[in-house]
Amino acid sequence: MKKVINAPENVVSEMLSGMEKAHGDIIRVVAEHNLVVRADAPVSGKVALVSGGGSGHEPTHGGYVGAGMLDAACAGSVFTSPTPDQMLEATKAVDGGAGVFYVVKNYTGDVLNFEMAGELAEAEGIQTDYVVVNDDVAVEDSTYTSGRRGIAGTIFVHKICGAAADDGKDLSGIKELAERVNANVRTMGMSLTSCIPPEAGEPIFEIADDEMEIGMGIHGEPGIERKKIEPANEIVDQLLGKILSDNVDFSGSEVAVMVNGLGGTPPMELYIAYSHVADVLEREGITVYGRPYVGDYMTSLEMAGFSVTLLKLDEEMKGYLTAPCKVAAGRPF
Amino acid sequence: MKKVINAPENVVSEMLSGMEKAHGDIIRVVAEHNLVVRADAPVSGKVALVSGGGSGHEPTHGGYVGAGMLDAACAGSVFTSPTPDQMLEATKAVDGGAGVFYVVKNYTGDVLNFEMAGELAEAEGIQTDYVVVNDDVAVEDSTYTSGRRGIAGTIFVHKICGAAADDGKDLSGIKELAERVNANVRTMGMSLTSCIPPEAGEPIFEIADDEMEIGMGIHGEPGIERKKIEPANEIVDQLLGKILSDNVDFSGSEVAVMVNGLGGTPPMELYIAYSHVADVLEREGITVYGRPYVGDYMTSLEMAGFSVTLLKLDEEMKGYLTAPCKVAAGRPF
Amino acid sequence: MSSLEKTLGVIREMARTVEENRKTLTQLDSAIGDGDHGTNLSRGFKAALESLESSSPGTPAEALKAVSMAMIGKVGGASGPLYGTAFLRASSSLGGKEDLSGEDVAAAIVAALEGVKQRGKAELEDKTMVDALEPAAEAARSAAGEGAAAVFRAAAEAARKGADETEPLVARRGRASYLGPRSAGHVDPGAASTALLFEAASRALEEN
Amino acid sequence: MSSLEKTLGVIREMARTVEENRKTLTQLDSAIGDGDHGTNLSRGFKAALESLESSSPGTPAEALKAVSMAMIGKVGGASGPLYGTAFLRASSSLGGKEDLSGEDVAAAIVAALEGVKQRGKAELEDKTMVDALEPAAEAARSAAGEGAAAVFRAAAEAARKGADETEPLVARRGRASYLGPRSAGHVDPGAASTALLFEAASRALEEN
Ligand SMILES: Nc1ncnc2c1ncn2[C@@H]1O[C@H](COP(=O)(O)OP(=O)(O)O)[C@@H](O)[C@H]1O
Ligand SMILES: Nc1ncnc2c1ncn2[C@@H]1O[C@H](COP(=O)(O)OP(=O)(O)O)[C@@H](O)[C@H]1O
Ligand SMILES: [Mg+2]
Ligand SMILES: [Mg+2]
Ligand SMILES: [Mg+2]
Ligand SMILES: [Mg+2]
Repeated sequence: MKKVINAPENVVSEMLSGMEKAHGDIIRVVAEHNLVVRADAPVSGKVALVSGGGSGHEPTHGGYVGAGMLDAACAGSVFTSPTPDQMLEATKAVDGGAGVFYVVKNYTGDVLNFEMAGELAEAEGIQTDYVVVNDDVAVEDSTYTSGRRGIAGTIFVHKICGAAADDGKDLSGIKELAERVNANVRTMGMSLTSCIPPEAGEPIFEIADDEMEIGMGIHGEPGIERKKIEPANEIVDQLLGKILSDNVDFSGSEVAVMVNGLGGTPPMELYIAYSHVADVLEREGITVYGRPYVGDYMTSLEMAGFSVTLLKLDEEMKGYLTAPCKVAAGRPF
Repeated sequence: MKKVINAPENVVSEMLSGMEKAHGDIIRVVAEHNLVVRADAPVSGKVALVSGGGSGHEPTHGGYVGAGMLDAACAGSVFTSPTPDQMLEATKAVDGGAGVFYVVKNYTGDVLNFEMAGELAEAEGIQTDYVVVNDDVAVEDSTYTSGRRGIAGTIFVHKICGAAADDGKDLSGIKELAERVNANVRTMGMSLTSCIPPEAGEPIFEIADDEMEIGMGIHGEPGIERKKIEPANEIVDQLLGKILSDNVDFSGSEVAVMVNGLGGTPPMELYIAYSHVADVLEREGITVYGRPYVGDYMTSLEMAGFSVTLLKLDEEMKGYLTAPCKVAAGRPF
Repeated sequence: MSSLEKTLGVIREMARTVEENRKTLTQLDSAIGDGDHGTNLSRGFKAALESLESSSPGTPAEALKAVSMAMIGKVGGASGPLYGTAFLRASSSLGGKEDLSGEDVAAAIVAALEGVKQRGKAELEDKTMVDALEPAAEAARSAAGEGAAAVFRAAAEAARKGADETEPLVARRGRASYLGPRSAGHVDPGAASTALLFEAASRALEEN
Repeated sequence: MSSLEKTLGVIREMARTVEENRKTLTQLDSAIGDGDHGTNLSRGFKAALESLESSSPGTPAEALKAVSMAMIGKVGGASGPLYGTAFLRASSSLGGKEDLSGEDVAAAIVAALEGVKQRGKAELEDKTMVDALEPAAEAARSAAGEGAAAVFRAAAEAARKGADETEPLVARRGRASYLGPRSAGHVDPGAASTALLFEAASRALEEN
């Protein structure tokens, strides 16, 4: 294992410390609970948005905390959901009296821990609600299973609901909007390599030099299919094919698009993939709204690979998607 | 070699095509010459900034084209300087009558090609000038050699001179400012892994699983020293030690700071490194001005590693550094 | 030896066993999950031991409550709230009792099972810890009349068998469910850790 | 066979040789540079052949000019402008001549050397292509009276020796100079390619 770290057990706290030193104008860090909190929290009268999940997906979620997006992010250990205690502390730190809304990715761990946190918060008199994001079309949906994973599409929930909360929408309005975004967002990913969680010290899986995993998650969970690596355009065709044949009718609509790098894939390759994504969408009569998101938005440490996300937009979503915000994941320019 | 590409020989043109489709509001691409040009070029009466270099360093340089930064970027083959023809075409595409300024990184190839381009442009009646950026303190400086490399500090030249050109500074003023930035910026890098240029198909060098290269360039050129990997803080101490003991006196000054990832290093590790950079600077009485640049700004494909850059600022530089700009390397938020 | 001392002995043996099997559990989780189950439980049991040091519980229920809080507060993931709920329900079922009968122990295990099923909504053959815990609870109930040691012995045997039998199953709950048919052919890490914990408990009581 | 045909034969053999040695040159460049020298020259010579196809040059100088333009226009890197300048100066030195003597060829090689040194500012023992080209030019001058084939034969031998002798040197120009002392112990890729090009030229003339 080769990493720029000091000690595997300290990666999360040292990373948060670095984020706080770099972005003190946007966020503050609550070190005892591994929380990233909006610098000016709590914002009185505003619904507060809290997300969180395992670490190792940076800039998700701490990078999305700030005016116009999240009020707090709870950082778990690498690839491990944070705990209800953390979530409760985050809830208390950001509650501005209008309730707290949790953006939860659909993993058993995340869901169970946020549920417990919600129970604890309600016991302390703070109103909470939540959405469980499950945008990953790689996994078949079924009520008899844990359902689909939440992956990169979650960023759109952060952005749109964050802007809506800033705009004064109340808790039930945020919930309705979040469910609507979730119902209209679909993602699918693939990977070329595994990654090494610092504490494990070894790759999560082995993969041959000419193989890829299709339908990859973001924690090194195996995908749904392993096969020989193919040209970028064919990979994109498969990911988009699965997204477009799912139960959201994208045809003729305006969409937000994300080509998300998993950490180890250079921008060159993401743009090569985006080039074909744009061609397929044009052929299908689907219009890309605004600026596409091409870059590393939700990563798996140093894993090579990418995902494609489409969000079918309505007028309200468009306004919130393009509203200004100020978060650490943005660039100084 | 595992990459999300279609064919090694097409990576540059397909990448540029993807960039154009994604960022048509900011840039246009001249496909015949692999140029990225500001969408509204030429801007009449403004000094135009042109940079360029081998591809594989994205978002450098095409990602920095746009209002307030570069007017054009010439994309060479991977890790190979572009040619005088390309540079001449870029020069003609962006010349707004006030002259064209080349930001050149100090590599024999880049310097020779830009020199030839300048001669060709002058022959066509376009006034040109240039700066050769050489911020890499890993390499000893000497007039009997090719001198120091230009690496991540170049981004600060783009940003500051880009804003100055927008502000109406003339060609000789830009030249003076560029030389001043270059004289006050110092960088040093390290790497943990090699990278694979698509056409070569193999790693540029082999490196053991417990080794690192100190003083790494951005093209897979070996660094100045190979040794056993060390904790992040010790690595930062070495890079900063070399920077601070060089001939720019940073003590008591305000600096712009960049912790630049080489492509394969996750944000987590960059923030762990930044955390210690901030501590060392504080101890040395050096103040970080504005927002530090922590992320992938000048990469080497998928190489793991990072560099640290310090720029000693004066009042004029500060104003231009924080002036607004709109480039593809920015985020939609 | 008091029931409190025995309970503490059981917890310590569980912690030791988790540490010893950390890598194995993580490897099982790498095959069909995200490779952290061993690390997760190890973090939880370390915190549990620390908490027991500093809090000096007065009853078996208090000791189990401390473990539960450590699991909920320090583990995260799916297994944190699930094992946390298991220990919490076991603790509640014991109430203020100081001397535990075989019946008490069996009832605590049954309560743990109910808590896990309620939280996680998994059923038998979903390829989760329930596949070890449910047979363990049944065996515990059958052996309830033979004393605590016999209850844990029976539970451990049943849990191990249940864990082994997860191997051919296709997961329907938890992270492994995302693999679909590819999850078959591997033992579920949570079922494996449940078996290890019962074996540890049984060992701790035999030794006394 | 006319001098033009011979020149075209030389260029084609150079292109073939570069293709054959692409990997080797790239590997030399990987050791002390950025691993693209073989790819760079291959791209240049392919473009040169295409340009010669489409332009049908009337004199040796025109053929060399086409090679020069391909190098400058398609190679990039350090070697593009340097080899481009070399071929350009060689072309200029020949002017409109149709029949080339040994003296003409030697003068062209000397002109190429001067162009490279002027552009790149490298001196002997800086560990660059100059270390092959300068001895080649001297040998060419000495053999000028013996005809073109002899000139290239002498140049090739001297270039190969010069290239081999770059191995122990510490680079002072080009990308390898960033390595400092670590650049010693490897042959310079540009010197190696210069030797290969002269050997190709010599071979092309012997064969006729
Ligand atoms: N819904 C559920 N009900 C019961 N057990 C579950 C459920 N979901 C997951 N598990 C158990 O949790 C184990 C995984 O735990 P762990 O790896 O620590 O958490 P995570 O999956 O969040 O990384 C699985 O092997 C399974 O036994
Ligand atoms: N200043 C110089 N003068 C002469 N030759 C040089 C000079 N700089 C570099 N070279 C030659 O160029 C070769 C490298 O060419 P190439 O790999 O194609 O370009 P780059 O170094 O830009 O990648 C070196 O091996 C060396 O022989
Ligand atoms: Mg986990
Ligand atoms: Mg090169
Ligand atoms: Mg797990
Ligand atoms: Mg090279």
